[in-house]
Amino acid sequence: MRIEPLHTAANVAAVVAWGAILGALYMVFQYVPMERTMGNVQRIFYFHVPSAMVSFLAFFICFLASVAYLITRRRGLDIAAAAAAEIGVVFCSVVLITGPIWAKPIWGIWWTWDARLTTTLVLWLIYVAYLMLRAYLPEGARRANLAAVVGILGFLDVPIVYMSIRWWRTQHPAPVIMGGKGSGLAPDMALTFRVCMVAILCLFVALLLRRIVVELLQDEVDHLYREADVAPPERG
Amino acid sequence: MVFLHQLFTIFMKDLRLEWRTREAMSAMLLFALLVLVIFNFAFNPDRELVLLIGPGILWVAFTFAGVLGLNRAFAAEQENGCLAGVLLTPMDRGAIYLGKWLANLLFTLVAEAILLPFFVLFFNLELTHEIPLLLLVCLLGTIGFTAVGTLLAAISANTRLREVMLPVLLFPIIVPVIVGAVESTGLILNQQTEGLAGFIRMLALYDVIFLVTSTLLFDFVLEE
Amino acid sequence: MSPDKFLDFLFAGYGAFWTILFGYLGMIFSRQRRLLREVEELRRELSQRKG
Amino acid sequence: MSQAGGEGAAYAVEAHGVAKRFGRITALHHVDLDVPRGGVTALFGHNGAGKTTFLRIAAGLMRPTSGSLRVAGLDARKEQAAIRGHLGVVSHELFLYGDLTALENLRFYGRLYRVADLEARCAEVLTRVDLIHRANSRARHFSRGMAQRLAIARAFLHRPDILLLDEPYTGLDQRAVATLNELIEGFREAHHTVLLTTHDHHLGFTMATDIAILRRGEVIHHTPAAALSRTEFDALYEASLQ
Repeated sequence: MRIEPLHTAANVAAVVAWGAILGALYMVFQYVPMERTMGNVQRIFYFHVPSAMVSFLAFFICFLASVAYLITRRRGLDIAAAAAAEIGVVFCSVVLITGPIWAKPIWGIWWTWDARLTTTLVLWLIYVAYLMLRAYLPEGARRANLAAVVGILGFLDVPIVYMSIRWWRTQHPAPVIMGGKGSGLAPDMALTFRVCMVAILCLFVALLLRRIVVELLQDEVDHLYREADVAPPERG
Repeated sequence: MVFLHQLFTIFMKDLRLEWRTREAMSAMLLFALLVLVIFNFAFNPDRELVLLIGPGILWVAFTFAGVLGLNRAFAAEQENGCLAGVLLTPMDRGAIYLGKWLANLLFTLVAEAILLPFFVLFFNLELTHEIPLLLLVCLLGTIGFTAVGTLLAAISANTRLREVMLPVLLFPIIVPVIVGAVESTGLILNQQTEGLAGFIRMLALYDVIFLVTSTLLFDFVLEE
Repeated sequence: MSPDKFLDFLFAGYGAFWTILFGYLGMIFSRQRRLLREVEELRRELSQRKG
Repeated sequence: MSQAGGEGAAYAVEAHGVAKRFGRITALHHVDLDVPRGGVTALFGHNGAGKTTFLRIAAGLMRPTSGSLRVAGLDARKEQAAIRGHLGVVSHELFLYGDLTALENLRFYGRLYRVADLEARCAEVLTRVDLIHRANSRARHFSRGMAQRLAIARAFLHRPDILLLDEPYTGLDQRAVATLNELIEGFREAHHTVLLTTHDHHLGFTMATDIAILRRGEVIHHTPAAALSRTEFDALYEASLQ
């Protein structure tokens, strides 16, 4: 795969993403009125929920790339899976940190072990383990195979985790949570939400492309070290 | 027939190795026993508390012991490159997975069978007609976590720090098994039947899904 | 609690978002800079050897 | 399985454009090599030339990224299981379970290879490598040389007709060398095939009927050994190191 076109694409995506994010910030802090019951803190919602959706999308891409990798054995798909998982973990971290910050003033608690929260946490743990596995394996086709297997297994686990926690929760009644998601969002709020969704999506695409470019650069460097017959320096 | 013969050959080899060294078994038993003892000190539970936290303690002991056993399972295969030796023979990859899984399952079940009386004894439980159901839950839960565990042990055996890597990979993925097993055990100990069937069905479903997926994915773990 | 009191939480939330994002961006770009430098050095060395 | 499947083919191993790469990392560039049946082919090359990678691909432990490979006349992509019965492999890894006895190790592998007369064959093989008196000791308690002889016994237990040897002489003691030489000699007499890799050009040259030199993942010379004098060979070998 050539780096140059991807490099350009990553730059273009970055510009678009910054524009979209600025627009989204304007919408969130200027355009949209304050929500009546939750107050200003509700504005977290506009970045929190799209981050959650994008992290889930990232893990889904990791799953698809892993399956495709095992069929075709192309290094490009291995890179895509790794990059998607990493960025998925970044957005998932955002979700797990902004979530409690939003929840505390509204629900009075930082955290509750309900199905959605618990599944998000388990998802984060699975993909952190995935990244750790990659870090501890020597690079090459072997690592790609093993990581792909975990990428597939981890994703298949998600619906089962969600189901099991839901059953579990019906046994232990959780604190009553008021309408978490944007049920019956006012039109200007819905518009703001949609703008934020697009902005976070652009950010995701930009990060994904950048991460792929860096991984390709790493391959190039490894290749050049072999060409030059020099041992690469030890990296922490 | 050939497949079953291969599977059985792998299974018997693992049994023989374990019988020789008794490494996995002694580590599992001692560790799980320690978990039971330490938790007893940590909570100093009375009768009611035991019914509440007992199931969790039991499954922490089982799964942590299981991880020790799983880590051993591929240590012997790594020594002298034995796994490559097995791969040189005209055998089905699936038979390797199922043979090793059955061996792990047996070791873990034996360890659990020894631990269960200690659990009842230490926490002064009175069990009679609940026992068959409890054994069913132990069987289903253990099938679930050893099925994924065998596959992940084969993966983590390739890494440095494999002793750390296996639990890090395994525990998030077996959350449904732990939830299902702990809840079912709790319901059984409290002599409640409501909701029990749902959890047992969930455990069984998990077992089927992950046995099938792991068998299919195992090929890719071995291949270079 | 008055809605204004929630402003702390609002800023904390967006603060967390930007910290994570910039932390991650910092990580990738420092790696990219290092790799680009290595590529350049190695290419120069290889061409010197040939020439 | 079709043991007879490959009897007719003129070459034991036919590799055309076999390559192993992943992204920008190339382990094996492009190998064309026909290993004639009934000979001893020695594959030379310095470390990193791709000898071991090629042997692992031929043994079916690694799958090639591209190219076509036939072993014992069978297509390596489709008939891997049938090929495995034809191959015996000795490498620096011993493939032995330390806590099984010599006999149990052989029985285990024999069952997987589906050796018909297993007990008799194990005894016969153990006698040939002179370990019958230690049949019931654990492999862990063997000296390095004895373990290597057991590994050699394991490799020809199932009566393979192609022997793949990866640096077989490194670290062998005198008796293990003798055992290995007998095995190779036996293969030659039975018109079976031996493919071995080595960087010991002295030893390799004396026993080979065919010589191939691998450099940077490509075969740069492949000739019958008789066509080369010792000095010509040495010159070629030196050149390949450049």
